[in-house]
Amino acid sequence: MSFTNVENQVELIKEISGSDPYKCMKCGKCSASCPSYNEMDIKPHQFASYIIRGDVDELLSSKSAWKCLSCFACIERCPRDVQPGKLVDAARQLAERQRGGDHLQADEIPELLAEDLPQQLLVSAFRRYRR
Amino acid sequence: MQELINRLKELLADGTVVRAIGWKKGDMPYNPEPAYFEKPEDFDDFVYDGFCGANLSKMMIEATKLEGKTAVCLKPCDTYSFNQLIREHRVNRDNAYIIGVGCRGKLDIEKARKAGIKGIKSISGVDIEGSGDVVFDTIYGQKTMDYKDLMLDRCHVCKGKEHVIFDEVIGESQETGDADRFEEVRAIEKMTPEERFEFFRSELSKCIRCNACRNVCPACSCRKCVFDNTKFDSQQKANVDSFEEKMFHIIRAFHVAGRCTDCGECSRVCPQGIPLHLFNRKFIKDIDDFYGEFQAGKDPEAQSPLTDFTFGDLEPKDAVGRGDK
Amino acid sequence: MKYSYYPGCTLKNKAQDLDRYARASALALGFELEEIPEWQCCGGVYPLGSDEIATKLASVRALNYAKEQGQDLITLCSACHHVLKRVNDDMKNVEDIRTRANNYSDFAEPYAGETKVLHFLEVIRDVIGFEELASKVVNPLTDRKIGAYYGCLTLRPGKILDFDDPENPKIMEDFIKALGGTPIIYSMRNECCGGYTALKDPEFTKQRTAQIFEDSTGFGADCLITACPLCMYNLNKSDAKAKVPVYYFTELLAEALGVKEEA
Amino acid sequence: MPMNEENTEFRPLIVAFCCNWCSYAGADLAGSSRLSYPADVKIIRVPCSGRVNPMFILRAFERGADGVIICGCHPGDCHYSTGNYYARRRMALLFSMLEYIGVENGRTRVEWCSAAEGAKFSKTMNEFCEKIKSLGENVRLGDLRCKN
Amino acid sequence: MQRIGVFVCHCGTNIAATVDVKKVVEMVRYEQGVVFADDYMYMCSEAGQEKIIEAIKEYKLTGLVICSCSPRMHEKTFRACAEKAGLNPYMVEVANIREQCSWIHKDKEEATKKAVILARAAIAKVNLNTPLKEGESPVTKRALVIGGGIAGIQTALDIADAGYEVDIVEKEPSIGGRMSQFDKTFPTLDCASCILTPKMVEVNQHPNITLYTYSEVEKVSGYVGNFDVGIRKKARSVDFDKCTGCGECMTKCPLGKIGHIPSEFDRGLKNRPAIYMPFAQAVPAVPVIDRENCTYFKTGKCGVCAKICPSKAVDYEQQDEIVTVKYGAIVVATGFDIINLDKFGEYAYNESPDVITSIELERLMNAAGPTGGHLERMSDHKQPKDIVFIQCVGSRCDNEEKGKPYCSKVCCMYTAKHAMLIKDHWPDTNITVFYIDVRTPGKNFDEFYRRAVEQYHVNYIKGQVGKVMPQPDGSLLVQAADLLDGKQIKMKADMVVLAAAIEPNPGVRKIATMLTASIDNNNFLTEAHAKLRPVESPTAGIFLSGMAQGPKDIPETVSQAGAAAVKVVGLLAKDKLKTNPCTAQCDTLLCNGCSTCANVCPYGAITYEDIQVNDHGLRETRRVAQVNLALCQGCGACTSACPSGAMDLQGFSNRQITTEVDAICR
Repeated sequence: MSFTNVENQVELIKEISGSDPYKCMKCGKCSASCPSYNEMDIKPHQFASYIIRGDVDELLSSKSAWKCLSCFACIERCPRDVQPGKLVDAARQLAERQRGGDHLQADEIPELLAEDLPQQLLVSAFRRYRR
Repeated sequence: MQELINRLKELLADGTVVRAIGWKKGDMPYNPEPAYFEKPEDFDDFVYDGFCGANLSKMMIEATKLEGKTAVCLKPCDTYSFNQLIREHRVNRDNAYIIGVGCRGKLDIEKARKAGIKGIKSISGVDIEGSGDVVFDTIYGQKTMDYKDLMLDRCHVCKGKEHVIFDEVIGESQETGDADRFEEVRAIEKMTPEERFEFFRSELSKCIRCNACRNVCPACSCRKCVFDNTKFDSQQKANVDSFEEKMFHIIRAFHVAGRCTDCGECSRVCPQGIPLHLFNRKFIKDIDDFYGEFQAGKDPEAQSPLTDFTFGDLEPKDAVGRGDK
Repeated sequence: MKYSYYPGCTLKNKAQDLDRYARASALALGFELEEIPEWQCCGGVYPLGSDEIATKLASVRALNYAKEQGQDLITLCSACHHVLKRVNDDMKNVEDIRTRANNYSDFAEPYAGETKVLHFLEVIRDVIGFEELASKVVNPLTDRKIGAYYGCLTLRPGKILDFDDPENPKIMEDFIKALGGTPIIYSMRNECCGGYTALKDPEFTKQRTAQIFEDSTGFGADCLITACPLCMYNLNKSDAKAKVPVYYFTELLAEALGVKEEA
Repeated sequence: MPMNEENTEFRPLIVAFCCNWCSYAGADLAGSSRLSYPADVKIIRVPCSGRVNPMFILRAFERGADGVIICGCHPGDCHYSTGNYYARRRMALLFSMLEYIGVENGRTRVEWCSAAEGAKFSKTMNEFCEKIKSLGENVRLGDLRCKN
Repeated sequence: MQRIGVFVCHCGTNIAATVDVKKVVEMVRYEQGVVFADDYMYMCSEAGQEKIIEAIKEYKLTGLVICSCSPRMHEKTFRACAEKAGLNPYMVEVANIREQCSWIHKDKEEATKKAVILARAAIAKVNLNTPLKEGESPVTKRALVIGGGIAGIQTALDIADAGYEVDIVEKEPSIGGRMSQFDKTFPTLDCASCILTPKMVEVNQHPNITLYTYSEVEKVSGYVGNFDVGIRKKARSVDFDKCTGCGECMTKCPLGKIGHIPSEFDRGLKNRPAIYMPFAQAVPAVPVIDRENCTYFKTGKCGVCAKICPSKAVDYEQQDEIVTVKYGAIVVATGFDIINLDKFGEYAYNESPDVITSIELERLMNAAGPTGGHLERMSDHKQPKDIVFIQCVGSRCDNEEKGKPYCSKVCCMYTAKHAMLIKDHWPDTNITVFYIDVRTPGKNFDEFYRRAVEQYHVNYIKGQVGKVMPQPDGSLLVQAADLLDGKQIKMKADMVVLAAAIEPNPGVRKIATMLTASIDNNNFLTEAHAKLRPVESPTAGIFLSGMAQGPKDIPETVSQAGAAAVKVVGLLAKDKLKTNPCTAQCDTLLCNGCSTCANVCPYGAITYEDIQVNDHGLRETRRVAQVNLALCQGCGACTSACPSGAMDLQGFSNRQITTEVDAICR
């Protein structure tokens, strides 16, 4: 990946997320608050560094983007207004847009469906896992 | 009018005042002029009728410096100007004896001319006590006009029939207001910027810098006008179309902002008929809108809006573009 | 008093209880829910990307409909509440989104976030008042120790949702008190239940819900209430030792107001 | 200077009145932080925004300025306690009058800028220059005269 | 006609890299009035100044234009230089071609053009400059110190020892401030009261110091050397002269036991009576009645304290008293407090009594504190076994609503201190500190922190805590992430201590406004120069001491207090002060006497007099404005308000500014 491409991706993520990864001071309050911390290989407090370095692909091939619950705990508590949840979501969107990389395939769905599954769960999961 | 003359003579006779300021007959029946009266015989020429529009307050700046008291005839609206002059320490109240004279609206001869009345020999029906139509005796015969139709525009937005300061009142006054004071300003505000610019440019280009507006204005009472001193000048001054030539009226309007009582004398005396009051009235409207209603001259103790403030005052950026929303 | 009402997909289906008890209670409390005709699903998740428009349009249409009716917009489902409030905030404050969303729509006049979005609980707190609610209770929930489970979507981000203090909320606790019950305060009440990961990773959700039950029952809760169908689903799926019954808050409300049977 | 396309671009003439205590210091901070803004802006130092007589602004326009900006301490922070409050009223009325006579909005601006707000100063000047560029040359104010 | 010399500075490459200095010299050489123009590498250097002096003499210059850095930097230097050569210092103007030109523009051609224009404007102005002479004003040889904490105490003592009279105004009933609440001080661990109390006593006994406790500054007028300050002495309800400080009243006040009035001094960890001294060593040792809570003042019944007072000192009728005192200098030493933690709900400060702030911990560890120095949990009075410290609560926070953007500077050190003190007393305690960064610059500071780790085995973990969760068993579950180990941690604790951000005393904004001293966005007072004049406010005669200026520890505060005192003494030592000559001036021939200017003058510097004038032969008495040059600070508000153009400002006259406008618009 060329240098400009990396720059573009960082800019795009800043634009999509509306937050600035350079404001992060690595205090780790996001990682401290994250309910999915143990499920993630790249931890919330690392999101900003990955994006600054342009390692968006790496971030996306990690489990983290799909493990974020969008519970907004990190967004609420971040003292620097970096909002890691938004950063990782922006990275996820960028990847989906660029590669159509759906995390949930249509044929996977029926076997996951339980009788009593609420619609909210399905629509939420669709919106999160698919473009 | 006779009651007024008698009373003025009386005041002169018993030494209450040593002179009086009123109006005397002019060369035409519609242009009486301000004058001093000191002796009983001076009063032969005294007049007070519908054409006595001139605001005599400003003359009191000089008059109250003289030895002894001066009596002055002030119409209700003139008393606002007098109050404002008191506030600015420009007149000596102790040397003034104010006779509040009655008023039923003052007349504008231009309106008669516009109605096609020419060759006027004499006019009746303009007495201060009278009512009914104004009758013109002209070389083309007799013409009649409704008193109201002949009134100055400013009287249609009359501030009221009460004198805000006086020693005594002679004669009845009527409230003649029947129009919205800010209607003209609003109409201009509704125009596009291009239209507004063209409007003012065409109006202002009529100006011949005769200084009549400045000379008559009771708020424009500086000893020496800023346009005549060199305080803002510089060595780079260009002689042709100099700074003040271009900006004269805007600067003058700003100069009297917060102090102008809206007496309308500027527009009345302009020989070119430029509606100069539109500048002053815009400031008055803005002051009312931005900082709450304020009438200069109403209360000599009230703080002028331009020497006052509140923490949450309107920001300049919010003062513009309000018509666009 | 009439409100535009946005029920949302789940309340028409798996969470009918949340809906019907709410309607019955509303009537008892003196206000009416007028369902917006032809509402479309809000999407369940607020699209975080600031350049997303299409996914916000369903919400904008509902918001604009309420504006045209001159009514505030009520929701019950915490997801709908979250999405509608945030989209509304975008329409009010983010010029780019406002312009583009209006360009996609053919409203009589542009929509700029004029509608007030309220959660059902906010109506009770801010319009009816908890004292008034208490006075209408006929079957007080005396001796019931109820843990309010807020989850995440009703509270965060606190600045935009403006529902309650996101870290130490008290609206549901006050609600429980008004119904005559004893609110149980516990730390996990505003921690996520695991949300939509239930689809692909049910084990993880079970861990989360187990912690919620442990914490709440540790403080003495004998039941939990929620406003969220997804939380309800996840909590119900739990096989935790400490599991206690979970109700929609509207069910207890209808019960206390004596309108449960009619609903 | 070689004539190329860039040189024919309209470059506005902008006069900025900055109070000595806050905004002039803010401009200095913008300088020492190397936060650039167009060279079109020329700053005149005044002790206080309250020192800015409307005459100065009209004068600048009449002499060919395309935009005039007045910067002062934030309301409540005036070094002289109250100068900026009076300036605020004066400028609100003046700007409204300029709009009234048909001058484009945006040629005049008041911005409160503290000594610590170098970034804001630079941002403001960049914005203002853009705005004036978009308005183009100031014909109207130079042209509003009594005599034709 | 002026003879002007123009001097263009390279400032090394600071200017010369972007501005073609030689070209500027050539371009201005033929401007009106210019008889000499030259450039030099460093105009402000001794050699540069020498060049200026020579040129003044050789070319008989009457005015100077220096094109260089900001006038805020070196205007004084060049004025002094002109004066050395016998030129009036006010005949110098500086064109700012560094901060406002070379540093912000990249294109050399553009920057050079702009530099020429700025130089021309300055030249045009100098053409109209007139020599100005500084006036003189007397100095009142008395200083006021606002705030009676360690900063105020030290400043007052230093000024008083130098032989000048000082008054301290303190709003609390006793001096002592925050430091009196502390247990021990870092890095030496000596007891705070042991070092502070003697100073408090010294203040009380010093013949040159007058104490106004339970008092507030109400009104300030005047200017450097001549301030008039109105001080409100709040009614103490106890006669100062009669009271012996026996304390009988405080022990008998019925509210002491049943009143639930939280003690401010003990940060609400203990209650106090309605008649009280904040603490045992209070100076003065005279109690006050808290009228808001006192039963007598609320209902008219009780009166116990008056009845039992052996010296009949209780006086319910006492009224607030306002005294006006003249001062030559004022020191602001208003100190700090910690921020309100309501917005940090995740740390459960309001929910759990076992989550406390560091200041509360100071009280809990203090032998004179609410627990007699025994560290215990407020919930069950048990001694905590596991203690967690959370750093940076509200510091370094970009969210304005929650916290402060700055580092509070003292927390890392006091937390290490707390950890060690606790370990010293109760070695079995487990202590964990969650930090973002450990910041310990300072003499013996890092060694101190390392001692906590190495000797006391305090567990330092990098990672801000996410949430503190009160547990059913009464413990606190702390959820955090160890960023260096890459693990999320859930740790049980008995007590959590929050290092809450410090903020300037909330009352400082009001005081700063009265003093016209500027404050920054965080309400810290601004220095006249961040590096070179750190203890002076930009407003002449106002000085800064302690936390009011920015976060700092005790030794720094004491040093700054001493520095402020020296500045004050330097001022008071003068018999006369030179006044700013850039003052307003009224042209009596133009003045209408309308009073508009007096309405806008913030200093009350304008009065009106009837004077005899001779206006082109017309002699008359006129009411005209008169400017008191000692009071006028030169803001120019009067000049723009004046309808007639009679008011003008020396050094920034209407013609000078207009000519600058013209030069720029040429």
